[in-house]
Amino acid sequence: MANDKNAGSGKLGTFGYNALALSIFILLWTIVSWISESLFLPTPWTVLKSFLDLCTYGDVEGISLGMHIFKSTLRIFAGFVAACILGIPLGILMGLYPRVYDSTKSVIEPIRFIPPVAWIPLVIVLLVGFSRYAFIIWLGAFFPIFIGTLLSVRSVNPTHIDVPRSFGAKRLYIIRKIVIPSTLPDIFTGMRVGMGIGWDCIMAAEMIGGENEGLGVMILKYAELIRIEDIMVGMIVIGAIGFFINEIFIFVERRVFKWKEAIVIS
Amino acid sequence: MERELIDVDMSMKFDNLSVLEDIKFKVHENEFLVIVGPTGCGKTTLARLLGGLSKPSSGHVTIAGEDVNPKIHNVSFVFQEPSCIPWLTIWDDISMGLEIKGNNPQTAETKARIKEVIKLVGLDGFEEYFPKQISGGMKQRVAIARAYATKPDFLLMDEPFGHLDAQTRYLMQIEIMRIWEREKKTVAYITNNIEEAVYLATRIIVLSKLPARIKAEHSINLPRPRDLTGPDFLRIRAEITEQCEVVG
Amino acid sequence: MAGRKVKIEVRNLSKHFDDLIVLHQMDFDIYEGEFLCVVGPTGCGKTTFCNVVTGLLPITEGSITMGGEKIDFKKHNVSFVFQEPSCIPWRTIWDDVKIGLEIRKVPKKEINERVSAILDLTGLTEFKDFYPSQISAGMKQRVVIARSFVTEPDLLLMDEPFGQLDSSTRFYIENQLIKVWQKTKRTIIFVTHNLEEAVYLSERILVCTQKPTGIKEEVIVDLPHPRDITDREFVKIRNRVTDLVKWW
Amino acid sequence: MTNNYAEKMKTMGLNFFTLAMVLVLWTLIAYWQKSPFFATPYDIVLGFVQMVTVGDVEGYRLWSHMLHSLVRVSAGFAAACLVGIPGGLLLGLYPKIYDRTRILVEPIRFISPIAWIPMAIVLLVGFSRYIFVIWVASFFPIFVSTLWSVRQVNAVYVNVARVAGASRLFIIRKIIFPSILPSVIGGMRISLGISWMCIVAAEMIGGQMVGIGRLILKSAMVTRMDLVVVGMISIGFVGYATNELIIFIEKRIFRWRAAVSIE
Repeated sequence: MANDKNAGSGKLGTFGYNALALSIFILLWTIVSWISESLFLPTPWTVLKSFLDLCTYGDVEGISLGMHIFKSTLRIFAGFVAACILGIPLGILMGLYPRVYDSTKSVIEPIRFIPPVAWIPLVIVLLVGFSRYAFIIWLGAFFPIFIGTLLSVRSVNPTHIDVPRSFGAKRLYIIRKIVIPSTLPDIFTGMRVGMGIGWDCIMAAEMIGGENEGLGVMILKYAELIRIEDIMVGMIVIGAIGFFINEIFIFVERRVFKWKEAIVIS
Repeated sequence: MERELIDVDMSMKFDNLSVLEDIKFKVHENEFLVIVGPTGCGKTTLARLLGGLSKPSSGHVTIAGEDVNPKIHNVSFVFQEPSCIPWLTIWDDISMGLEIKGNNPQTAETKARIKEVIKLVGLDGFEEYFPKQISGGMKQRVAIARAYATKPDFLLMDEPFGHLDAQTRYLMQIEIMRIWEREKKTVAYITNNIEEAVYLATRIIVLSKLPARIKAEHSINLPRPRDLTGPDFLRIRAEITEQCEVVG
Repeated sequence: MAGRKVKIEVRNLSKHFDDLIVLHQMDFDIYEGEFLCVVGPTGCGKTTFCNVVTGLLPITEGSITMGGEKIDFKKHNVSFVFQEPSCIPWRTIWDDVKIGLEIRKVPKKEINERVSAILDLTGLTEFKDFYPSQISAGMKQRVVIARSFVTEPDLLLMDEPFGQLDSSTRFYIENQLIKVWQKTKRTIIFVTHNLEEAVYLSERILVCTQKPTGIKEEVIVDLPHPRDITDREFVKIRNRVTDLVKWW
Repeated sequence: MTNNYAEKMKTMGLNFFTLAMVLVLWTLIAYWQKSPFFATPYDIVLGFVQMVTVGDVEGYRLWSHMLHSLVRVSAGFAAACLVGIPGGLLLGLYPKIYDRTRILVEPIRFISPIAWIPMAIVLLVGFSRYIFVIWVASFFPIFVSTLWSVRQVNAVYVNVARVAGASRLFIIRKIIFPSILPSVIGGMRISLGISWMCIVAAEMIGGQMVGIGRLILKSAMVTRMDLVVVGMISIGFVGYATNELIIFIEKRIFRWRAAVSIE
């Protein structure tokens, strides 16, 4: 019992130390940048000011930060949903009929190893506007989801399949009641990984892709102007959105998969 | 002797590896048949054949003259591996067999049956728990309850307590005897534990090492509950131990 | 028993976890070269007892001394056989067995001699280059026994080492353990909840009470090895211990 | 055994068949389309020959692009291993340090490594730009997997050594290190995959005219679709080869994990 108390105070302590670490970091940052007075090392307060300016006045072309965020998330969302719609059923199907996958490996595997970012120039030539981005995200998110689902279907615990079989259950019943629930956590993990890669891809696609809106192109614009504080704002926003999306996944996983022994999160 | 329910006469090969050779026996109604054999002698293969989960490479396993098939016959299986479905609560897990057998899990009748078996194995109050929240012994109780719920004509248990520690195992043996004496069922129970076999069985079949053949058969007529240290018990146990080749 | 030299003195040993008293004023001696079994109900703090004796956990009260000195495994030569499988997966059997000698910086030549000798004695020589993933559970426990004896420990503690084995494998390994013990004459404390195992192995049994664990009684087992579980004297002692424990 | 062999041959045959079907279909569509944007497999072979013998529009040959990309990735990856593995080990052994300073490390993890490219362009020049981006990309998977696996070392193995009187250094060297190695290498494989993606992006944006990423982009600019595809296949191949290399090393080192059992 006293252990519990300890854990409680420990947690509070950890929180306190973290706050302390952050304060010291910001203080050091401020001092160093004041002393150096370098163009390349803005103070935290300059960064904050840039953030507020970006929100209210917009960037050099007058496009507000909100608009950039909106465009990026919209693209991500479209590509990601497409990847789920295709990747999950295909993964389940090919997991159930391993021979189909084994026989088409020669076509699927090479594509898997081409980084999705390498498709960007091809996509620029072949597609226009929104579809460019959606396609790249789709490509980036598809393989983790597809492969995650496929491997998971293949590794369903055989005893769990035998249980309904021993009662004489039909194939469809086994798929619905055993295969799908047991793969669901892995599908989710695949989705989380796919989302992460999709997020990397959208950055690259926006930097290369030609449009003026999107977080990726925004930070690249500021790189050309050598405005570090604005790049930092962009990166922090990117990190925050990535973190937020990841938290949503973890929240849903904890909720839906209460039955799991322990969810390893990293 | 009561009516013969199951007739076994078969051999099993995997590619060129012969696992079961000339296995020939009958199971009588309401009998508690225990099959013992050394580790790795193909006991699980035999269990799967008896439950209709796989087909023999030659010969037959029949119930009332028909090849055993879980889609037709009312057979239940208790697996050696922990078999609770992790994403189902105890209640849902137990209702699974009934649902497959065509009972609507929402009807009062089905619910009453589930309640009854949960009570039978002493799990009342744990209906809404997930497998990760209960102990190994309780998980095996769930598996037993699930098997009993469908009122099977034939109940197969493949080393159901192999993963439990000695004390839990002992308690579960008493439990399974209590349940069997209340709801007489035809049981085939497979184990490598000779003490357990002598404690439970009305009849014991001893298998040899791989490829497994039937080595001996014993009828056990000791009064129940059996005394693990009674002279007759120890004599039979020693005799069977002798017959079972001990493996390093 | 009285004439033997005392090896370890346990005086007034208590262990508390916050408010929970797990071990309560245990008082006993262990003789040189003795095979001592400690039995008690599941969950009575046997594992805590082992951890305290080896010094993995600190003592709340009392003392454990070997030759007048407090036990410290950097100084004394203590071996421990854990309840859970403890073969190190990335070491071959040979490398696993030699780990204790490696830690003590024994010269290479002597390591080779001692490891070969113990592998011979436990019948593992032909498996010396195997990894744990390639051998059976029974063999893994034999590796652990070899690993514990090879350092020629002043004290060997075994915490339910055979709990996870099936009965025929267990008998086989128990016989091997007795053989090794008779040859090396090490002092062994063997903790178990299996009474038959205790009577089969030991010279003396300490029967523990339910939590907080204390010592209820001491039973001398004065039978020659190898012992026969159906022998009348054996059954008598077993029943006596069972009466003392009355835990199932 | 014989059965298994026949099965393998059949799968291989089917694989050839699907691949051939895709190539034929591709050729047919390309001919039918007659578009400059749609290179036939034959064009790609010609493009490949050109890349090997003559080079791209600026005369850089394929091996030179590959070599540059490979050197950049290797340098950044090696730097990430050098910092990530000891760092993860240290913070895994002293979990309090990490728990108390998490707030400084964690947020950076969620910034996409590609978002560092503009920063690298501003702050660094030439080769170091690429190395920095690859370092950022591969550091976190290696660092985090090392850190977590140290925390999850099975206590029994540590106790085996402790009871025998082992020193702290012995436990780290002989127990902790081998036990975390599989996850560390797993983390390295993930890192490598991300690195190959980031190097392509970095090369496309980064300014130097050589590197596979650059080859793809500049060929696209002049609508040489055959060279674009040659570039894509090359990067896929290099990524595949390095991945296989790690798998090969894994199999070598981790023989003890073999699932083969004589039970």
